[in-house]
This record gives sequence, structure tokens and C-alpha cells, in this order.
Amino acid sequence: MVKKLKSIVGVLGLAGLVLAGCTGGQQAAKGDSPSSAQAADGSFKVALITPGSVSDAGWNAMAFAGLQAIESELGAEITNAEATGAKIRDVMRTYAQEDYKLIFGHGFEYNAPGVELAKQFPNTVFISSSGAETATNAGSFRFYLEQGFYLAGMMGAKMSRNKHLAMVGLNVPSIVSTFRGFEAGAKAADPNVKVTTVLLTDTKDAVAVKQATLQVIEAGADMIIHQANEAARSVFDACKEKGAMAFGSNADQNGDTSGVVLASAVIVAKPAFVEVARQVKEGKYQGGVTFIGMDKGAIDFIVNPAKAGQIPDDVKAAVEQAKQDILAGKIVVPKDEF
Amino acid sequence: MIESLISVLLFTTPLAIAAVGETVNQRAGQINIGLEGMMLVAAYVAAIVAIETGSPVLGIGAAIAAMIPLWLIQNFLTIQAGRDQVVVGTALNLCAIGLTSTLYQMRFGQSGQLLSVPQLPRWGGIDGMVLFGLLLVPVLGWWLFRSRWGLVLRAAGEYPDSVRSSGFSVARIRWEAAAVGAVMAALAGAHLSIGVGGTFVQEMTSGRGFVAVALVSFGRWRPAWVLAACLLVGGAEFLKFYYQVRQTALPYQLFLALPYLVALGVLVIVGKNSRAPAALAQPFRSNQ
Amino acid sequence: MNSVVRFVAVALGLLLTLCLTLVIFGLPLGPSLSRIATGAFGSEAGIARSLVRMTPLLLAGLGMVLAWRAGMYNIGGEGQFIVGGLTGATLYKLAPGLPPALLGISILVVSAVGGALYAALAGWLQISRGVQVVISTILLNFIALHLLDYCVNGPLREQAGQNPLTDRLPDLAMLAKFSVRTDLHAGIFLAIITALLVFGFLFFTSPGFKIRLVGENQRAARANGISPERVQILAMALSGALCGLAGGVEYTALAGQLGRSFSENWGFLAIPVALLGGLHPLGLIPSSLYFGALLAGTDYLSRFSVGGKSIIYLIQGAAVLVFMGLQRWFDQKQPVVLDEEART
Amino acid sequence: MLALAPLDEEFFGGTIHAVLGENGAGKSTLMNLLAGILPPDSGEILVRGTPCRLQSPRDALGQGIGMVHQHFMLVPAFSVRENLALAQTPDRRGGLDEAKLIQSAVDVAAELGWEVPLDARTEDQPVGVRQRIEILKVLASDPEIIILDEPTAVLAPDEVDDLFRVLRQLKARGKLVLLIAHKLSEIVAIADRVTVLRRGVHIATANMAETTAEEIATWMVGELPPQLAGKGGVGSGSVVLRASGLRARGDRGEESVRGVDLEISGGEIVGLGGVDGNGQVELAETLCRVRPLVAGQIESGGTVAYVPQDRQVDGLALGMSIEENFLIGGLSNRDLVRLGVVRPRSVKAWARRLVETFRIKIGRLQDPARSLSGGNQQKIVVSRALDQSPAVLVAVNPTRGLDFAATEFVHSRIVEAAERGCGVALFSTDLDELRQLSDRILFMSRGQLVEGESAQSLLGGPA
Repeated sequence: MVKKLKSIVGVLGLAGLVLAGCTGGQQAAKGDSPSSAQAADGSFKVALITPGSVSDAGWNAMAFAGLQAIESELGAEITNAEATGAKIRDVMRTYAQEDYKLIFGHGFEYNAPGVELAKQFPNTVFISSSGAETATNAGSFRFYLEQGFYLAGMMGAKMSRNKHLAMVGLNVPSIVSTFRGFEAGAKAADPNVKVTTVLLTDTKDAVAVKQATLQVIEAGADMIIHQANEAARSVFDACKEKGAMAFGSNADQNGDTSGVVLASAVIVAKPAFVEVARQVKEGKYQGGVTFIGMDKGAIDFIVNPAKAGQIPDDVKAAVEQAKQDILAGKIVVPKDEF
Repeated sequence: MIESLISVLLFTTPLAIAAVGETVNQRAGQINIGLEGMMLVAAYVAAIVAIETGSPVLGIGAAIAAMIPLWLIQNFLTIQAGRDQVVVGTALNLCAIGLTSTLYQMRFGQSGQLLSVPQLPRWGGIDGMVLFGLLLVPVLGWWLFRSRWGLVLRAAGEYPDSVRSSGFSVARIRWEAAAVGAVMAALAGAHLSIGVGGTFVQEMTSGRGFVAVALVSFGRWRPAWVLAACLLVGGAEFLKFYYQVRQTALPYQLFLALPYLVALGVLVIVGKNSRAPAALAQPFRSNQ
Repeated sequence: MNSVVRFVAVALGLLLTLCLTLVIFGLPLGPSLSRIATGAFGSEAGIARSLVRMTPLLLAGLGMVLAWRAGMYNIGGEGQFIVGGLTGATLYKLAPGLPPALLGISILVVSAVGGALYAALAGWLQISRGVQVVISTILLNFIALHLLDYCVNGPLREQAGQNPLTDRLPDLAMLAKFSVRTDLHAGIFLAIITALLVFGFLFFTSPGFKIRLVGENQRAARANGISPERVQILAMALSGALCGLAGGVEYTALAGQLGRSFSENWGFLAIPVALLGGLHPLGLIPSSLYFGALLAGTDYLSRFSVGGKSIIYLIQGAAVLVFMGLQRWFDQKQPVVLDEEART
Repeated sequence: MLALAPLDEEFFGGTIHAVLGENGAGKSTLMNLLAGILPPDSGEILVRGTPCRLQSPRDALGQGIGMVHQHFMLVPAFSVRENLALAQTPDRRGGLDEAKLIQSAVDVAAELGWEVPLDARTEDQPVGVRQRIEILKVLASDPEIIILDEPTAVLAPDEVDDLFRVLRQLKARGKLVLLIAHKLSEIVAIADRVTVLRRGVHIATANMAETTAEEIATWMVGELPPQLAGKGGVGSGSVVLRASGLRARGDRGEESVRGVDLEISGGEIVGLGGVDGNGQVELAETLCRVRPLVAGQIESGGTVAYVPQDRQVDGLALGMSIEENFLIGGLSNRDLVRLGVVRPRSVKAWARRLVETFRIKIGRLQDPARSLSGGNQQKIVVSRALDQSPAVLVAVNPTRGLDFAATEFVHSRIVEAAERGCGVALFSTDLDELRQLSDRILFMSRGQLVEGESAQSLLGGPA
């Protein structure tokens, strides 16, 4: 009897749960109504999708900073999510259905899904960081960070005592391409300089990144550039332990407490993000692939003021000259197409 | 050459301490799949406390303290409630990833920071934890194989009924073994962030806890052999960059998978002759 | 009926866990819950999302049931899932000219075969080399991950671009979708049919019976002329086949291409799903739906709320722990019949 | 479920007190209460006049109560030394002073004239030696009260005699020996007092001198069992099992079957006796093709059915249903499983029929086998083996641990099977059983077969 009673209670409970779920859904729909109302009022909603956590202090964090700039400068309503592989289309669709006007996908893998969904959601613009496919409401922009890396390579080659430079970073196309820029810069400054690459699969393993850096220094490299996102600290730490120098990347990392950072090759992402967002907001976005380089102020090579005294004047001058040449189009820094 | 060896020793220490701690656990009949999560929590707590107080030693202390709730939850479910150890451990890992990442983001903002953590002092490339790890092996070896505590503990992993009939509490022994394992996990995790890494990164354990669990059987449930197994795998990890740095034509992923291939390969070779504790991963019901 | 009571109590327990976790981490409870509900079953898209998440959980969960029932603690679902996808992608690379429909089916078949072989390897290691499946599958998971990384960067890398992705399958080779507005695909039917088949297999065929018998008492099986080793390797192979099939379905249904992040921990998440379903093929249908909905809901939550991103893992982990606690509570309430002989 | 009704009983030092009863009578429950393994639901236990709480084996040990369990409490992977050390007084502090800790055990062993291989691995020892270690473990702490739960079940006759010699010595030193046994003859030979339980109820307690074996048997089963059936039929002449030059390895790779030739005719019961651990189990498993052959040939004239030695270890899946436990033996039956598909209705009908013919007491067919008493569990194993109408039946200690009535029943079924023309290889350590049933008796010694008469000397005295 008790058993029966229990099962009845159970069935009622289950029914209640389902009901709660349904009403929950309805409430949620109501809960969303203010934002849809805002959308109708012309509120501007922007979403960012990243392949990794935006707390990586590197690639993803840079895009997140751009998104935050869109919020502060254009008053947009922003949100962000992590998605890779099979989830990409679902996330994009979710945002588009929620009336987001601009959806950034921060990586090559967002290009094809974006272009595909652009057909279904003509009122939403899909932008990916790198990628070649476009539509009227879908496109990509690509930061020409290779330019900054080229200058770092020049400075490194000129200052290396062992004539041995090294690059430590993730094995993804955008990063491998920046390494090409670095190598080109180094060879331009000194054809005999040796450049070693260590590719990583995972920058979460900061300990392994440190070990990789230590080993490359032990093999003779004394100027290290990295693309190790959140594990950058480990690269600098290893340099400090072994008395090597380092270059920062993506963000201005000159202020790092290790005191080994000579200069940083940086992406100033905010203007580019804000610019695209403004175009979308004003309905002027046309689609296409945009290269954003030094000429637009999006890429820079910043020498660490605290280290400026250690850099010979002729090196400074040569790097400055190369910078002008890049701006003037006299030097075209090589880059991979991806 | 010597420098490379010292480097391997330093970088292997977190793995070795965790694996030796797990040896005690497995000898008592428990497999701690949640080791990965425990190490991660310890790495986070140690880093935060070390940053706040400037003292890496306090960081280690805090990491050990942070193990208490994990230890309680895990062993309440496995020892008292007799739930499956593999599942509880898996769940614990999920919790640890969620907890550390959420706390990290709440503290350092969504875009994160490059954390500089006060590190343990080093002498000639090694720190106190390395010495501790090296010392730990003979001590735990003695404890497991030459003391009454160890005898009873091993019996609990082989045939718990015999422990009970001799007047000991299987549950208590297993709680104690789990405590040793948890303290080792804390030390291993703390060493990752404030010993070798010098920073904290989300999910920075990167599977070391899992590997430690696997290496215990590789080391045939004997602390000295487990240490040797860890050093072998540590050496393989060293090699995975060694060949890249020297620009060999071989695909570098081969070397990334090398530690796991080495571990699996050795297990295949020695596997037939080694014997797992007979009651490993089996819950013991004291009322049966 | 008792199992219904159980299920509801568990469901309520999990709901409570969810609420507590949200509150502890300072997320607004009402709005967060309603986000989760919307994301899971608040609309056509939500229901589709839940079912899409449910599919790999159910398939891989069934794989776990087969292995665990035979006493093989397969925690290598992750590796088998990846190898399943990889085998499928390799087939496409080798025979891109196959007629699309045939290609799609062949990919599903070879992905199951690939997963089966990978899992059978772990089974063989335990049987003939004494390497515990728990241990070997941990290592095989890592090896599969690196293999995937190698393949998408090397031999399977797409021909057109330089991206570390495999070539995209032609649309016609992909699993049927029901609507362009959602990702919902035919895989869900495949998964449910598979659950029914596994149920029939386990309880109404002699190999299925042998799997359960071996898990229950190996020696009794041996004394009755059944080779536990062969049965266990068979169970591992079938388990791997289902995990591999889950990978194949995920590959042919959603992205149509593999990247390094192809698996989203489906192989690991399948373990709690299998346990919540009581290691019973039919119990897995509600339990995978539950986890699928939870994943869909928390995913959706994380897309709109700032704090919701990593908490998902915490919620999932805590849910399993609470479930384990509740299960214990139920076990205690069950009458235990023991006589003198049975106990000693 | 009530395992033991309220019971008052007194036990005196300097006696051997036997506790008797059929399966499920509550003997083990009573002993487990005294040894602190089970806490009592009500009532109290007085040791030397003082009430004490026996909540755990530790409490019992503290009161000088030691128990030798029916199943060995030895860690197989440990050395004998380690197992002896494990049993010392529960104090986990300090190092392991082996010499001191196991000295008392070694002393006791010397006193009893037992040789103990201290450094050998426990699992490599034969059953008799392990039983000795088990007893030494208990005696080393010099307990006043020694409980032995069916210690004779697995021992060969000479080992039983040895054990009884030791028990008498203990009695002479003023100890209380509590003994559980099934075999009435053994009890008559050794006990001073006897307590009989039936279905958890205390039936009687008496001094051995004041009662008779017949009276005790009546107490145990309620009424005296009928006399045994006569010997099985004469062999039909045609050979149903022919084994020649069999060699097989034991679990640890040792040569345990070393050249066995055996022929069994239809309708013949061949008894295979001998001291446990001489390769009987291995031979039985080899004959059933459970254990791989190293050399030799086996020819059989049909199915070979197997009743393994330990029903819980080798016979049943305790967590599976009764019905499914029947099916374990019926997988090759074309009526039950066709083309790999199980036919549930046929299985159910078949299981019902077996339950009825073999008078197995069950609740529902869906209940787990765990819920049955040992005798009924054994009936499942025997019934499903005999139901296949096998050409050959290989049975190892088929009545081990069974009560009187169940033993009778199993015996009569084996005889029946032989009458139907089945050839039976009956392995047993119980000579009475062998003599009752067998048409001829062979003994195993060191992996080889020896003829009946010459085997007498192997057993260390008249059988």
C-alpha cells in the first residue's frame, strides 16, 4: 500500500516537474521579452564565440577586450560563449534567434558555419577572425600580427649573442603564420641566425610550456618569442631562470614582473572590433575579408621602456626603419593563407 | 647532461608524489580517479594563498587544508556508502574543474591574468619538494612493507575480511590511506603551481593525475618502482621537446604521445607478472 | 513502479543541487533556472538541443553498459569515440568518390568498427597481458587525443585550406536533419533503436546472457563451459563499437568535419549517464535525456550569463555525487534477504 | 528475517561444545554473535559472569574469544609470516617486530608438532596447511574461547584426526572449544556437550555421555531419515568417458594432474577420493574441459555435466534470478535457446519443472539466487546439471555443507542418474559418501590415480 502511494506521489512529482519545465520555458520567454523589446527599440546586441576560455590572457582575451570596447563605446548589449566543433552552429543559431545583430567567431573554424547561417539570418552579421568565405552579411577580418613578429625577429637576430632564436607556441595556423613572420624578420636582419620552433598542443599545461622553453634555451637560444596564451608566464619564468630574453605577444606584456621582456608585438584589437560593430550598427557592413595591420594602428611593436637602455641604438634605428618600410609597403611581411 | 637530469627530476616531482600517494591508496584497495581534480584544487589554492601571503609554505598548508572537504565527500561515498570509486572520482574531477575555473574567473575577471606566484626556494635546480619526494619513497616503502600499519593496510586491499576478523576496521584503514593519498595530491598539486610552474593556469594539471593513477600499476604497487616509472615517463616528456628543439623530421605528436605509449608499452611487457591488490576498487560492506 | 519513485527522487535531488550551486556562486536563481529550462525544452530549438546532446550520451552510455555489465571498467569511451570519428574521416579521405548515401552509411559502419577494435585492444591487454582496463583506457584516451591532433594536422588535414580540420563531408552524406532551424538529426532515432536492440541483446540472447553472467560470476561461467575471456573481449568490442558509433554519428550529423576538439567529453559523461540509468539499456533513455537536457540548459545559460561558463562542470559533477548519495539511500531501504549460507 | 530466536545457553571452560543444526538453523549466526561479527538485536552476552558488548571482532578478541571462520581469513598474496602477524592484537603503532609478534604462533605450532613454512606464499599452500595457519592465528593470542565454524568441511580424514587431537589438547588446558559441524559421526567422536538448533530455535542441549547419535539426529531433522538406497546399477558396459594420459596445470602453473587414465562406463559411479589438494579439482575441471589440457585425450559419449565444488564461487551467479541461474546450464538446450535467442516462455516452464521435481524451496523465479538457502542453491546446481541427461556427470563434493535431508536427496538423484545410464565421476573427500555411492573407488595422490585398496596407506590409517 505504502509502495503504491509512493509511486502515485512519484508520478505526480514527475508530472509536476514536466509542468514546471514548461512554465519555466514560458517564464523564460517572458523574461526575454524586455530584451526583445529593446531589440525592437533598436538595442544593439553583439555576441562573441571563442574556441577557448577568454581568461587565457592571449588570443581569446584579446577578442574579449574588443567585445567589451564595443559595449562601452557603442552601448551594445554583449555576451560571449565558448564553442568548438559540433556546437558552433548551435551557438550561432541561438544568438541569431535571440536577435543578436553581430556575432563574432574568433577563429578560422567559425568562417564556414557563419557564412552558412548568414543565409538563414539575413539580419545578423557573422564575422570570423580569419577565413576566406564571405557573403553580404558574413565576412572575416584578419590581424596582420606577422608584421609585429617580423620586427621582433629583426631585433632578436641583431641582439642574440648565440645567434639563435626560438619560438614557442600552439600549433594552430594563425600562430604558425606569425612564426613565419618572425623567422623572415630574423633572416632579414642576419641570414645566418638560427631559428628553432617548438609547437605545443595545449597551453593549459603551463608546466610543459616551461619545460619546452627551458630546453630550447639549453639548446642555445637566448631570444624567445611565444604564442603561449595563458602559459606566457611560464615562458618568461624559464627565460628568467636561464638568463634569456623574451618578447611578449598579442598584448603588451612589457610590464611582466620577470623583467625579461624586451618588447611586445601587440594586437590593438579594440579599434578593429569597434569599427566593424559600428559599420554593422549603421547598416553599412558589406561583407568581405579585411586585413588589419600596422597601417590601421591595429598592430604595433612596443619596446619595453625599462629595457630601452640595453638595446643598442643601431638596433633601435634598424627596427624603426623596418617599421617605416612596412608602413610604406616597401617590406611585405610573409603570411600564410588560412 | 646533469642539468637535464635535474630538470627531469624537478618536473617529474609532482607526478611522482601524486603517484606514490596513490600507491598507498591502491594498496588499501582504493583507486582514486579523482586525483586529477584534487591536484587541480590544490594547485589553485596553493597559488592563491601564496600570492596573498607571499609565502609558498603557507600555500602548501592551505592546499592540504583544501583537501579535507574533497576527502570527506569522496570517501563518504566510496567507503561509507559503497559507491563505485571510478564514478565518484570522475564526478570529483568535473567538480574540481568547475570550481577552480569559476573561482579563478570570479577573482581575476573574465579575461584573466598572467599570475606570478611566489615560488619555493631552489638549491642547484631542485627545491624542498624534490627532496621530500625522494625521501618519501623509502619512508612510505618502509611504512607499507615493514610496519603493522602497512601490513593491515595492504591486507585491506587484498582481503578486507581478514582485516575485519583480526579486529581492525577496514573503513578506518581506508580513510587513513585516502588521507595519505589526499595529502600527497595536495603536495603534488601545490608543487605544480608554486614549485615548477610558477603560475596558475586553469586546468593546468593536464591529465597528470590520470597518468599518476596509471603509473601505480606500471610501478607494480611498490613506491620505489612507482618512482622509477614516473622518472621514465618524465624522461619521455623531456624527450617530447628534446626532438622538437633539435628539429627532427618525425611528427612531433608522436613524441607528445610518447609518455603514454611508454607507459602502456611497459605495462604490456610487465603486466602479466604483476598483481593488483585483489580487492582493488571493490567496496567493502562491513555489515556483510 | 518503484523505479519511477527513484527516478523522481533523483530528479528532484539533482534539481536541488543545481539550485544550490547557482545560489552559492551568486547567479540569480530564478532567471538562471528559467534560462536553463528554456535552453532545454522551452522551444523547438531547446528540445532539439536537448535531443542532440542526448544522442551521443545515449549511444556511448549503452557502450558503457555493455562493458560494465561484463565487469570491464571501460573508461575509455572518450578515446573510442575519437577513434570512431577518425576512422570515419579516414574512410572519406581514402574513398571520397563513394556515392554520398553509401558514404554516410559506410562511415557509420567503419566508425563502429574502429571504436570496437580500439576497445578490444584494451580488453585484450587485460585478458592476455594483465593490464587493467581502467588503466589502459586512461592511457588510450590520451593516445587517441594525440592521434586526432596528428591526423587533423597531418594526413587528414583539409585539402583546400590550411586549417587543422578534415575535409567537410558532402551534405548528402550527412545524417538527415529535420529542419534547417535546428541541429536535430536522425541520430536520435538511431540511438533509441540501438537502446532497444541492446536491451534485447542483453536480456534475450545467449551472448547477452553470457555478458551478464560473466560480470556477475566469472567462475560460474567458466565452470559451465563459457570462456569469460572471450565474452569480456566481445563486451569490450561491442562497447567500443557503440562509443565509436557515437563518434561517427556526431561526425556525420553535426559538423561533418573533425577538428582537435572533436569530442566534447562525451565518453566521460557517458559514465554517469550509464549509472543513473541503472546500467539498464532502457533506463538509459530517461537518464541520457536528463543529462542531455541539463547540458543543453546549462549551455544555453552560459551563452547569456556571465558567470555560467565553468559552473556547468561543477553542476554536472555535483549532480553525479548527489545521485550517488541518493542511490545509497535507496539501497538502504531495500530489504536485504540473506541467509546464513549466502552471507558467509 | 529472524535468523535466531531468543536463546539462552551456557558454555563451560574445558569442554568441546558442538553446535549442530541443518542449513539455516542459525549456527553461524550464533557464532558470529559471540565473535562480535554481528551485533545482537536484543539480549546480552556474559563472559566469565560479566556482561559485555561485543560490537566488533576487536571486542571479542579483547574478551579472549577467537574464531576460525568457515572461509579462510588469510590474505592469499601474503607470506604465512605476514598472515600470522596480521592476527596479532590490534595495535597499529610502531614497527613490525616480526620475530616477537609471531613467536607465540610459532611456539604453538611447535607444541602441536606442526611445521609452518613461514616465508612461503599463503596461496601456494594446500588447504590443510592453510587451515592450520588459520588455527594458529587464533591460538597465538591464547584465547579462552575458540570458535571453529565447520573446520572439517574441506579436510581429509587424517587432517580431521590431527585437528581433533589439537582440540583435545586445548580442552585439556581448560579452554572452551565451540565447534560447528555437519557430520554427526565427527561430533560423536569429539564433543563433550552438544547444542542443537533448528530454524533458529534452540531445540536441546545435552552432555554427549547422556545422549545418542540417533537422538541428536532426531533433534536436528525432526524425524529420522530413511535408510540409504543401495548401490547404483551395474555399468552398461559401453564406455561413456575415456581419458588417457591427462596432464594439466593448476592455477599457479604447477603440474597438478600428472598422467591420468580413466574409463567410466554408462551407469557406473566411480568414486574419486584422496586428500584435498592432490589434483582432484583440477582433474574434474579437465574432464569438463574447463581447464586446458597440457597433454592427453578425452573422449566422451555425449554431454558432460559438471557440479563444481563450490556452488557460490563456481556454480551460481548470486545476483541473478533463480530462473537465470537455471539457464546457465541450459544455454546449449535447443528448446531454450535457438539461434542465440533465448525463448523466455520455455525457460520459465523448464525452470518451474526443475523446481518441482527437485523440491527446491523458492519464492519467485525472479528472486535473486542469493535469497535461497545453501541447500536449495546446491539443488539448483545439481538439478540443472542432471537435467541435460548427460552421458557423464562430474561432481565434486556435491553435498558439501548440505544438511542431512538435502544430502540424501542429492545422493538419490546421482544414483538415479546412474540408473538411467549416466557415467558418474564422484569426487569427494568424504569417505562415507564414496563408499555409499560408488561402484568402485579410486584415490588421487600427487596428481595420479591409485587403486582403492593400496590407497588406504596414503590416508594414514584405515578409512
